[in-house]
Amino acid sequence: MSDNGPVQTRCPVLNVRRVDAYYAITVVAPGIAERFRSGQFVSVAVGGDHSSTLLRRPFAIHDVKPDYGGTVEFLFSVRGTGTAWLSERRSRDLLDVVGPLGRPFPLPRDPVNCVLVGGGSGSAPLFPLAQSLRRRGCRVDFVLGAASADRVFSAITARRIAETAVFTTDDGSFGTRGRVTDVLGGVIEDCRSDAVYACGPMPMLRAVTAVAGGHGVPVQVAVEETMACGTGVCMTCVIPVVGEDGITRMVRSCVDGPVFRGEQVRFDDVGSIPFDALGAPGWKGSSAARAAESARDIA
Amino acid sequence: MSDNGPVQTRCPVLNVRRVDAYYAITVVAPGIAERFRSGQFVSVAVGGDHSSTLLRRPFAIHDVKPDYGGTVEFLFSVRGTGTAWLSERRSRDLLDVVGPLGRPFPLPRDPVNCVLVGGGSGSAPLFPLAQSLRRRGCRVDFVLGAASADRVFSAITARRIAETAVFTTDDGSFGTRGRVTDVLGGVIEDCRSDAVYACGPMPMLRAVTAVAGGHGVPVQVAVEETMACGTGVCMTCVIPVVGEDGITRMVRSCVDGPVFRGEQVRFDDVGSIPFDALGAPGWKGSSAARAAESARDIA
Amino acid sequence: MNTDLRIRLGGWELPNPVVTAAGCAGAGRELAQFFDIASIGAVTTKSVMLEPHAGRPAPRMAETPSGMLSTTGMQGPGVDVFLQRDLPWLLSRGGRAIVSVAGAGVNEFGELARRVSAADGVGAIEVNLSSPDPSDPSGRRFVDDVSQAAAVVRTVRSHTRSGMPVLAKLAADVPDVVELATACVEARADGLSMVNTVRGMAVDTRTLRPAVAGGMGGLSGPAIRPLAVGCVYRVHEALPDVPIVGMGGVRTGADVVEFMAAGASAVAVGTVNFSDPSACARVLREFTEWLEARGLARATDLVGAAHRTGVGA
Amino acid sequence: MNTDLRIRLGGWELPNPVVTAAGCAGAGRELAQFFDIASIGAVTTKSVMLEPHAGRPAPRMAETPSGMLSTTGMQGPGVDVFLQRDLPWLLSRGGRAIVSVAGAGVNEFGELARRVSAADGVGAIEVNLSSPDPSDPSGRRFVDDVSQAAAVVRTVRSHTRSGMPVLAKLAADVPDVVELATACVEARADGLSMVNTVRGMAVDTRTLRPAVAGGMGGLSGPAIRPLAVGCVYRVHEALPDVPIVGMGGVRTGADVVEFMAAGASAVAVGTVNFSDPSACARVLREFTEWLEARGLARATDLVGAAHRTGVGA
Ligand SMILES: Cc1cc2nc3c(=O)[nH]c(=O)nc-3n(C[C@H](O)[C@H](O)[C@H](O)COP(=O)(O)OP(=O)(O)OC[C@H]3O[C@@H](n4cnc5c(N)ncnc54)[C@H](O)[C@@H]3O)c2cc1C
Ligand SMILES: Cc1cc2nc3c(=O)[nH]c(=O)nc-3n(C[C@H](O)[C@H](O)[C@H](O)COP(=O)(O)OP(=O)(O)OC[C@H]3O[C@@H](n4cnc5c(N)ncnc54)[C@H](O)[C@@H]3O)c2cc1C
Ligand SMILES: Cc1cc2nc3c(=O)[nH]c(=O)nc-3n(C[C@H](O)[C@H](O)[C@H](O)COP(=O)(O)O)c2cc1C
Ligand SMILES: Cc1cc2nc3c(=O)[nH]c(=O)nc-3n(C[C@H](O)[C@H](O)[C@H](O)COP(=O)(O)O)c2cc1C
Ligand code: FES
Ligand code: FES
Repeated sequence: MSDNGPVQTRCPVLNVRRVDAYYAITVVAPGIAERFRSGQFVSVAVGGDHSSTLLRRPFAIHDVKPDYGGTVEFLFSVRGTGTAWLSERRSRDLLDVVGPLGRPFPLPRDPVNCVLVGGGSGSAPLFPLAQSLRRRGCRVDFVLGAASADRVFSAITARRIAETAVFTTDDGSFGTRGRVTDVLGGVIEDCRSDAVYACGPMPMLRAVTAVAGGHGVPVQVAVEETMACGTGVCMTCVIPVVGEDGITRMVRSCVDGPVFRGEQVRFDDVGSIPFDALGAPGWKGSSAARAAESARDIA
Repeated sequence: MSDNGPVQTRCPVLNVRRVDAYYAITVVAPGIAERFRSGQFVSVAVGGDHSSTLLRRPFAIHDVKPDYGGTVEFLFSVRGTGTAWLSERRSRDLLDVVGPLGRPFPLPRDPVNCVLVGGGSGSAPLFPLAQSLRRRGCRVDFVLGAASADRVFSAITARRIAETAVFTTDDGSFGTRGRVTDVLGGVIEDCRSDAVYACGPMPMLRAVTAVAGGHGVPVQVAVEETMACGTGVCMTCVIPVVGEDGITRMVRSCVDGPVFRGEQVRFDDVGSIPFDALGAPGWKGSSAARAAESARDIA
Repeated sequence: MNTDLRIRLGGWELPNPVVTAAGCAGAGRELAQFFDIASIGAVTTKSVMLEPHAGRPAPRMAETPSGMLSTTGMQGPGVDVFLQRDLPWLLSRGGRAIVSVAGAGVNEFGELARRVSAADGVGAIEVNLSSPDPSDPSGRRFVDDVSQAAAVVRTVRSHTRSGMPVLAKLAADVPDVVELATACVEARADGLSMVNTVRGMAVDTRTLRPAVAGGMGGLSGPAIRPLAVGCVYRVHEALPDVPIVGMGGVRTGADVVEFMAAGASAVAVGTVNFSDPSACARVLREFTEWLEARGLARATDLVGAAHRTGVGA
Repeated sequence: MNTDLRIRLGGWELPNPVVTAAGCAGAGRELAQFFDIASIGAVTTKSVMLEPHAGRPAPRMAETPSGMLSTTGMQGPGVDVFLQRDLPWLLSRGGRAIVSVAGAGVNEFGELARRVSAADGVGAIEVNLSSPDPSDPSGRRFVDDVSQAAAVVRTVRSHTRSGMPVLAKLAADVPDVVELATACVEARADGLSMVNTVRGMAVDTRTLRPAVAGGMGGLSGPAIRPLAVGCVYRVHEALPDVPIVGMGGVRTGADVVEFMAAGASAVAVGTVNFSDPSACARVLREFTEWLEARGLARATDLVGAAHRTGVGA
């Protein structure tokens, strides 16, 4: 119905691969591939038409290729019923996929230096981002962290694409023992980074935002909130974000995100309604704020 | 837990075949095969572990073979979600099957003449029955009916096993146009039948029972009531049956049946509680009836 | 065959019975990316309040067998923004609007009704009686008190311009849904929407904490369909002339048939919009095909069929 | 590790918390073909009435998303046959029995309690308050009237030999489950079983008639689990010292964890016995493995965990 909005398609599975602790599924989905920009995700129906698991599962798009008119790849680790079912798919099975969803990473206009920071499977969207940045002449450096060696994501690809790639694991089984934020400051210094991009769990994004802020470097984060719809209609995926106007709103991470400017996310208040958020119990709506609100997004 | 009771097993699918309007699934299930007697059925879980279709689907056992330690075959037509799912199974998939369930057909002690009457997929249990009867030296004749030619069940096998085989279809596309009961009386006369066995929809069983009764021949019917459990615990599959003691009880067609003596089934009252049934609102429990009840089945 | 899909809600005619459920389709804009929003009967918009509301803390949802639990807590921008930004967009695309209103207290409902019914292009007002009254700290819902519910309906009706249908949205988990429905109709509701989510809870077995913030949430989706169909059936039996918008777990065209046979004139798709963003269009297509296959000329002939014998059988 | 699975219902100790739900396991005989009936906590027997009852006409069941609707209408042979035929069989296999009783009117409950508690080997009596009172033609259930429900509990308690726990079986679809539970406890129930099936309906879209005879049926299975967990949570919050047998849609060991965390001391498997005849044994195994994986030494430590923070997390 729209040329750059998401589409819903039944796509054939091209293949399902194991990659260390992850599975990678590639589907033939030209409509999604042609619209894709890095940072966006797909949502996949799981369990078949008569499944008791009603909701779609969101996955970041890891790769898009022109084969067969356009393929889309996503990676996942088996976590619960939905990912277990997905791991059992075979070539030629059909998957009901909606995408691309969400706001992509904003790309710098100039060829600046970028650090890409990822945790576990949260690293997936950084790879197409790295390609886009490289095409614009940006320098790309990677910092990838995980619990253990087999959960470090595509180390080889990272080394190939990036100027430098630093790895951390909680158990020290690969790269530096510790967390991405233990090394991030050094990387920003060494690589004279102008921008940070990060994906992964909320506590990591918060720590990365703090480190980047400490170095005066802007940071874009891609969040992973629980999502019922992924298309913006259910209001279950909200997080508190400060707008350009200084007003905190509970915004939908699926359509207003998943990418946000790190310093705009009120990490300390995720999981609560900040008292000063628009429409919070304690909030006293000024007429200015209300006017701003109604002016917003009027198409 | 028991040597001749049913077992529950995850059995590999050996193959799925199309047979006219039907599908035939063969599973490897030695425990079920070795316990099987004709007239019994299996109940199959459909849709996988996270399916929203909770209940098992009952199917008559159509064939049992010694291959792979023991295989069991059942036939079905696609009717709703469960049978649609089953029709999509492939070799090596696992099915959760419980069986053999229900009371089998009683077999005559002497080598008598038997007519086997079936309607559509309801004919399935008659084939192993025919084999058993033949092994006892009985004469077997078939009367098989269906809506149309492609729904007549295993006509070739029937011709091979039986002395004679008569077919009827509603649309006349195969055999005689009409219903099994239009020809049954003639077959009973011609073949000097001593016993009738019938499976199929309730109205057919009722008509067959009437014809057999008119010819003074006993009839065994296998009913197909909606079943939630198939094992006797849910009490949803009951029909009114007159016991040897003359008392009507609402009995479970899964464990007290599915095979009953035709004249004991109160066909006119299926779908209601006859006023004189044990424990019906109008029923006045005589102490004799109650004593009979408590004596029943005391193990 | 030319099947007549039109249905009426009070004096308002809709081209077909498939509508969206409040809070499950925004104001139509997001789903319009997946199908033509003008093709379905109407869009019921997310309940709008007088002021902006930030809603409840996260986690706001958990998946349950054939359903989901949610607690969004009426998050929304308030009626001004709705009337200036969301409603005009929907109307500009040819959509028909049932505007759901939720007041903090009876008076706010009156004010909302006045403003909404004064706006151009609104087709009907739905009165959300089943979410907690934000002005009552105990978390009580209007439906928990029949006379309160009736008072709200009466207020909305008297502030709504005449001719515009007012639908009272009821819950299934009330002591007596027929009594509640009757009281709303006596308070001059033109129709009833039923049902809202059913209160329930899930525990996250990883954290051993309630899966949604605050503990209790609203259960929706196919899991609750039998509860919803039961309510529609009983209310239609008692009030056969009152149009009902049936909802609760609608997933397919056959589910629309089920609700209409139980007594609904229109049927709303809610949670399934989340799992299938083109669900409304698919459900309408499946429903139309069902009518054609059965040779039924008019969708309205189905309404209440389960109360009679032999309809279209 | 040696996990301690024992739990207590009043003064009665069970070896583990997994029991069967009334009406979903007969008196244990059929399921004993699939697992050792003595290995689970207890068998709750189908509600027994004073006289034989033929139950309701067919069709008695319909499948719904993640659930089923049923109306068996208390079919059974009456208490004499039960005590002479069914109970002795269960005890002979080492099974523990919770005997569910259903009276037509308050007095019959007293008589049933007297006879059942006089029989050898009964562990506890469960009072089925949530099925329609057969002596009331309106189809009202005892749970629909809190004082009636309390009267039944009081009568059963006074006719039951002292020391034998009396459990009141409640429904989810009542105006206020906490009020009902409190009244039953004040009437000296030693524990609560919750919840029974929830009233609902389905229409067969082939016949356009109600799918079960009589229209309304009882919804059970995983679909209702959030309703059941919500009731257990709220009642445990109000009455933390009262043991609860939780039930409604239990399918896996994780579901047992969910109910116990919400406040149940024991957890019953109902409808899932129909779809998986060895479910009780599997659920107990999965539950035990869960405890071991989390390193919890005692099952009872889980009870009410969702009301606290940081239990076993
Ligand atoms: C925008 C976005 C992008 C994501 N990208 C990836 C990716 O590229 N690779 C990957 O492995 N995972 C990714 N995730 C997480 C992924 O969606 C979950 O692992 C998955 O939904 C788990 O489903 P399940 O049925 O196996 O688990 P269950 O725990 O059985 O799921 C139950 C419910 O919880 C939700 N849920 C569970 N875990 C998460 C989670 N971590 N985040 C959000 N919702 C969750 C599910 O969607 C479902 O609704 C992403 C999540 C989001 C929001
Ligand atoms: C003892 C017995 C033996 C049977 N043997 C055979 C056989 O050999 N071949 C065959 O094709 N069919 C047989 N049936 C019927 C078969 O069980 C149904 O066709 C099947 O359950 C339909 O499932 P579904 O999910 O496709 O249909 P749906 O209509 O989606 O099923 C919904 C529910 O209704 C029940 N149901 C639907 N149709 C029937 C029916 N005709 N009888 C009983 N329950 C039904 C299902 O079990 C399920 O619980 C037998 C039934 C019984 C009781
Ligand atoms: C996330 C969510 C938000 C909802 N918001 C509203 C609302 O704002 N107003 C309202 O009347 N109902 C609301 N509902 C209830 C739905 O309109 C509907 O009545 C209910 O979900 C049952 O239908 P379903 O099972 O198809 O979802 C909401 C439901 C969900 C799941
Ligand atoms: C077919 C059937 C029969 C039942 N019979 C009884 C009964 O006799 N007494 C009773 O108290 N509950 C009865 N119940 C209710 C169950 O014990 C249980 O409370 C309810 O089904 C919820 O649990 P579940 O979802 O695990 O089935 C019955 C339920 C079903 C489905
Ligand atoms: S997931 Fe539904 S609004 Fe974001
Ligand atoms: S199907 Fe459950 S008792 Fe027969």
